[in-house]
Amino acid sequence: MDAVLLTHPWSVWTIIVPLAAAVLAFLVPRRAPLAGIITALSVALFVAATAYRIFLAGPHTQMLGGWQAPLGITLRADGPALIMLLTSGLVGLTVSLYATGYFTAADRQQRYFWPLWLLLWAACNALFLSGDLFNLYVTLELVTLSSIALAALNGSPAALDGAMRYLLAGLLGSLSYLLGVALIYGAYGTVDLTLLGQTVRADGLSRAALALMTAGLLLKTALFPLHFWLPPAHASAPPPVSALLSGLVVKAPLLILFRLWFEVFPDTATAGMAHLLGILGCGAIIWGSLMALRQQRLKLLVAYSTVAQIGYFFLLFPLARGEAAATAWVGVFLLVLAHGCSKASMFLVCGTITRLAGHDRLAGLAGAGGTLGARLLVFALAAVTLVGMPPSSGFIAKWLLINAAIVAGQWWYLATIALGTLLASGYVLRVLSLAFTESQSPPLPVAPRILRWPPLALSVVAVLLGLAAFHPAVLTLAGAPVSGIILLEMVP
Amino acid sequence: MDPRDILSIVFLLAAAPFFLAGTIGLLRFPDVFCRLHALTKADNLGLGLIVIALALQADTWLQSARLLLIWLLVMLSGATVAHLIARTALRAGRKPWSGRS
Amino acid sequence: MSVPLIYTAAGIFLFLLGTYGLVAYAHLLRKILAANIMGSGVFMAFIAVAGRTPGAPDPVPHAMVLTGIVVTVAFTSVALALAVRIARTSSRVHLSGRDEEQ
Amino acid sequence: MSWREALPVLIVLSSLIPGLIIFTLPEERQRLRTALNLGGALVKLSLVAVLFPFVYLGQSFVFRLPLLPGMDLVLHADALSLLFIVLSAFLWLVTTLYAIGYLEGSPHRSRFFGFFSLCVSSTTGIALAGDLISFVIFYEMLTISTYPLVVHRGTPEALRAGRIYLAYTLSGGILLLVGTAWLRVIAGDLAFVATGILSALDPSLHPSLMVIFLLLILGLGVKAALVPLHGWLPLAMVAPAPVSALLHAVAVVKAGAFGIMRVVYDVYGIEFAASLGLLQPLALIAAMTVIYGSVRTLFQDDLKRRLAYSTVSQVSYIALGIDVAGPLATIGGLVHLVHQGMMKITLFFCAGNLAETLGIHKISEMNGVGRRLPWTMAAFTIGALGMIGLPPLAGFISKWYLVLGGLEAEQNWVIVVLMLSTLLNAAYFLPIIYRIWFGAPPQSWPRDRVRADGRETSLLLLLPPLATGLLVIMLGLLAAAPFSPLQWVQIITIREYIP
Amino acid sequence: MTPGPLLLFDLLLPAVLLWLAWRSLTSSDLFRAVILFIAFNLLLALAWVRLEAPDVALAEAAIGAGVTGTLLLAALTRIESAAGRRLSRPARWRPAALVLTGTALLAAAAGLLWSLRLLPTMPGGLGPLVDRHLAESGVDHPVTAVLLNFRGYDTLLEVAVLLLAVIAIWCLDEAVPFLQQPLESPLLTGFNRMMLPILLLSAGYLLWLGSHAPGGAFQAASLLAAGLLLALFSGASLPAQWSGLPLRLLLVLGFLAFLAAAIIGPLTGRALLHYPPAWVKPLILLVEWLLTLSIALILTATVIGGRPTGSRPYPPPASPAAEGRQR
Repeated sequence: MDAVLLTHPWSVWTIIVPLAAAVLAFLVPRRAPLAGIITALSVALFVAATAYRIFLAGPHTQMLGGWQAPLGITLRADGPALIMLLTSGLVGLTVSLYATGYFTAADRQQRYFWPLWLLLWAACNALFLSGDLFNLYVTLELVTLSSIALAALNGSPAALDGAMRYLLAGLLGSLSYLLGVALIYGAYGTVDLTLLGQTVRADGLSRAALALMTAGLLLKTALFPLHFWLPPAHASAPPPVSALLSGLVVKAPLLILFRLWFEVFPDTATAGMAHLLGILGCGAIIWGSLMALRQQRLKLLVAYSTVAQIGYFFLLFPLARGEAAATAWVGVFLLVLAHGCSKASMFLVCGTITRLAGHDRLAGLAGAGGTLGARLLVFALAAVTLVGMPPSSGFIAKWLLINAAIVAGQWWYLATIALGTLLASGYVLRVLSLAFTESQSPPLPVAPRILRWPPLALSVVAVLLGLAAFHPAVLTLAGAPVSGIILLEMVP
Repeated sequence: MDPRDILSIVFLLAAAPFFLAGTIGLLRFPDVFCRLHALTKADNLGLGLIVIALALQADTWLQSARLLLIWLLVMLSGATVAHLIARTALRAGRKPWSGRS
Repeated sequence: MSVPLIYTAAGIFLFLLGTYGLVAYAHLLRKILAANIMGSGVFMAFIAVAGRTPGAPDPVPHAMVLTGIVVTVAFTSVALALAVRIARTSSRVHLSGRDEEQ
Repeated sequence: MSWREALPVLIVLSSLIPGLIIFTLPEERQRLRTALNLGGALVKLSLVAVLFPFVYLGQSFVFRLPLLPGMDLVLHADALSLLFIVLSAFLWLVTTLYAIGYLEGSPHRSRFFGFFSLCVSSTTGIALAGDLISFVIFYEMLTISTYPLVVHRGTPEALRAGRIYLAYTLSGGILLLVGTAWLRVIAGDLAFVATGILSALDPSLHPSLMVIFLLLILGLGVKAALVPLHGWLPLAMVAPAPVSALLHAVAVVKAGAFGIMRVVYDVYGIEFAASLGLLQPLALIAAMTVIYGSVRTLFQDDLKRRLAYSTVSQVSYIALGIDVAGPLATIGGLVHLVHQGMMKITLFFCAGNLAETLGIHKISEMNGVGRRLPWTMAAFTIGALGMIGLPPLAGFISKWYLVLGGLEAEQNWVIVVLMLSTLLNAAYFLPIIYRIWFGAPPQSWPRDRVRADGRETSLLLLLPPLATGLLVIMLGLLAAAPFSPLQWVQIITIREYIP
Repeated sequence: MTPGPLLLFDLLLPAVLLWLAWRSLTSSDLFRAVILFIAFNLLLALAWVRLEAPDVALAEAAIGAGVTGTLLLAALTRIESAAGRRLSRPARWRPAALVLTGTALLAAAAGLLWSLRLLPTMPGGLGPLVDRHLAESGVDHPVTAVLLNFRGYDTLLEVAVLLLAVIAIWCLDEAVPFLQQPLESPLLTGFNRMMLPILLLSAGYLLWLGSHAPGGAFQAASLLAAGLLLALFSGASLPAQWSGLPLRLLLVLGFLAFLAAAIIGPLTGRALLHYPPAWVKPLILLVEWLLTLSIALILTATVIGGRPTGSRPYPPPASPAAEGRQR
């Protein structure tokens, strides 16, 4: 039994199963929710098996078609990929459950939600596992196109507009990335990440390619000031879709960026380039939070909060140069996991609230004690992780980032993290205080269970992950391009 | 020089004026119908001459045959499309140019 | 200067020309055209930059560009469908202004 | 997991689990809710009782949950934690009883008691935290679990108070977090060890240690309401009376004071901190807070606000005792943690009874109220007199040791401060007492809930203040008895001063 | 490749391409812009030939010029019938923005061109490696070997992208005819009668060719799609009972077959897409044929531009003759 567990390529099934299920959901729309649930459970299972294998036997690769790189494509199940898969499994499972209740059979959206979402899921997992620059391009396109279709799902003018923005930004981004891949192939004759990591020279050409790919991916991750497309797209999509876009999809280009910067081009990127990304990250944290403080609609508030949180991920680039590399690396990956869970949960709660109240204007959402109050408290629970309050996973992540900033002596980033936390509490508080305000309106009906429990469960998981962060933290470094002690001490 | 090459050059040179005339016609003629007329000249005769020139250079008969097939297909579709365009224009109310505007 | 480099340079220029068009024009169809021109530029640079190998041309970039062309067509078709839908629902062929964004 | 590891966890869980269950209860399941609340409180008290003899004998109970490589969540029970935990466990029980009576029939009780239990769990965690990082974790949890209690009434005023409360405490929390992280980077493991862990560090780090001390004290000072970080406290008075009682007597304010204690004694070490010159400025700030709080108290007509400013001043006695380096001052400060808690909670219960039974919120309305509510006002009088420091009440004991400490440390200005403060205490409490007993009662109270059974108010509202009032007397009278807080504090002090 | 007698051509072709692209972007008439774009793509195919990439040239002509051109024209018609015909001009730029964008783009161009000098003079490339393993790949044409075997995973996902495009388009809207009525003319009828078999034949030929020479599934599929569209424009339509599950089944058939072939590997203890050596050839062939069919339908569906409504695509019933032709 153990032999199979430790040798079978479990991770490929996280790609294959959703792909097949997507086709089935397209063929037989009536059975799509069932296919979705079965897929969600099995993906969770396969992720767990992958985690177990990595835990016991370390990271592993798979040469697709039996062809060794550089001829073939390599799939890699390593620590960073695993954390992404965990995020994908948790968010995917929750959103799938929620979606069975959110979209009804009579709803045309259901017919297309399932195939699109399952394709998106397969694409995300494929991207996380890919070890090949060009294959990353293809998976990224699959991710983007399915996200666009999902963003436009409800067909409202705002959604169509947001989707169009998303699409054009996505095209610009992926073509820029592809031009970088072209230069790399021209220079080194391979697109395999591992091989490139061994051969890349730190010259102007590599820098040009890195700059092109980075620019494209920044656009796709929606880093400030290239975030313009994100809030409209995320805020006007149906809530389960928003949860996926914010919780999962923005992390896809992010992982590519991390792989490029730390694995392929560790010596090519200059400190100036890293700090540029770090400063843009700081800009995102502050700008996104300030915008979130100003929004009048709950979903827009959450969407701008995503803009802000993306900024934290980019602190990795300046902080991971030097001794604090492992600290920052683990911190950012845990933050990805924490943010994925909490943000998805927040969007799902938004969905339930919108369903109940018929709108998501903050001014009209007061509701102590009633149905809304309870939903708002779940929102607040998810926000505990988002803000980074203990004992949540967000706290552990933020703690590591603070440690990294101190070890690296980067006080500027430390101040931004602190300020960002306060601003985040500020916009969360705007929502939280509504939970305690007595509402004048007549009581609303109670939401069906399936719209209440999944987001609550996900926020609880996000909080409890803080107490169980030990193994994820260690696993994040399995096969990662950085290594070192996670919590460094600098006793002279 | 191989006589085949000479023949090819002759055909190519002969094709050039048709294309030139067709293009000038496309740009300068006054209405849709006249332009279509100019265009089909280039397609049919110009391309035909070029195909002949190239067919002479082909290594096998099969290649030559395929080249001729291309010419046939282009003529066929050219004629059909020209007809459709002209008819659409007529139905849209365009009057053929009568030399007076 | 070798021949592939000419085409590589042309590809880069096409890419930037497309970028300009994508950013500068408001009409959605034009933006989509521009994106396609960008794509062609990238593909040209890809083939040309990899086409400098001695002997037979390297088939791998050819296959990649084929994939790229197909992916771009898929994107184009969705983008056009989206543009048509926008035109049909709101009778405009450009993105909404900043004021409507909130 | 052995029972020795399990015990600290169980003590935290004994309030956490009932709290989580209470959240899911529908509003009308009052019996079950009460049973869970009281059951949890009793279980907690008995678990603490089990702990008692072992800690007295110097044995340790440690639980570790690895959070990251090189970082654990540590719960451990030492003498100091026991001091705080007994106080919080006992006052939780009393306050729960009181709250059940106070909130009878009001909406959102499941939510209230849920967060109430979370708040107590966090306080317990703070008491049991075995290192600075674990302390910070529970300290922040306390912040978020008290917010819902502060804004419980949902009025715009309450929401504003909640906003300001969070603004203060979260900012403080960030500073504390950064200070802790920084300290961890340069000092490694931050386990609380009597006599401190930092004195062995390289002298080149001393400037950093001083900055870190500042960060930590800023973070803790917010909750301890050190001037000028006290702005949130008077506003937070909009909360229901049991919340104010708990906030002032045990949970929030005391968490700050307790944290300062831990940092000074168990992280820096009292002697090392003194040698860095960190204590003198802190003592000055504490003294300033004592005086400032007392002066502000004089001008409050709102009863709860007067009590709030009094808290600002009284809690700084603890800080003062900590910072006047010397065993006797330490004893005074530590024992005041318990004594002030007991006195202040009595006063808040009584204020709550006034508001709940007669609708009285202002001191100017209290003329002759002693005749209407004799028992309540008797408890109030005991509490107030204790605050002034009248022998043989509890407050006298702490002030006495503080004075002795000042003398021992040859810091005579401390005595002046204490004298001045006592005068001010008398100036703001004695007139109230006079009004209560000798003022002429008005024609009618703002509202009067006359009870059919002829009692002045419901038993659940009356018994808690009487119990704590009685304890205020006992703590003073029996201060020399074995296992009295004073004796326990002396054990702690010996352990803190002798390596 | 070194500059030789063709240098003039090599300078002229990119220049013309750039000029066409520029004109296509700047001409204020969108129809003209699309036509110029199609011309641009056709010339691009010429460039591919010049760069010794015949497979790409075929794909460019068929997909880039043919399918994309049709898509653009169809969309243009629909957009103009929905939102009215209007000229498109560049957004009014503030001078600062214009200068900034222009400078940024020019700087990018300069930087990229300057970095090209660092390209290795004797690049490796994977050509030799592909040649070495060609015999094991099951096909004789290197590009097809890369597409369907060495990097078959890319192709699998690429087909997923195509399928996704159809789902996305169906999700967006119902099929809206962009012709007011089908094209009808005796000439067209005759043309179709002759053309459809030829297209079918050519598609088969291209597909067969793909295993050893330039050609293959995608190119063949676009020919097939052209035939389908031709029939469609002349008024043919899918019967209602076919537009449900059967149509969807045909659309996904190729992808499903590919997926099924792919998981033989993991189920038998090999890697994904690792075919048993004895089955390589038949498996690839089967997948390729089914892919061609599905991709042709997918491309057609993208041009139709919406989910099937279950009724005929044109308001007036098409002539029975046209319908009969399609079978």
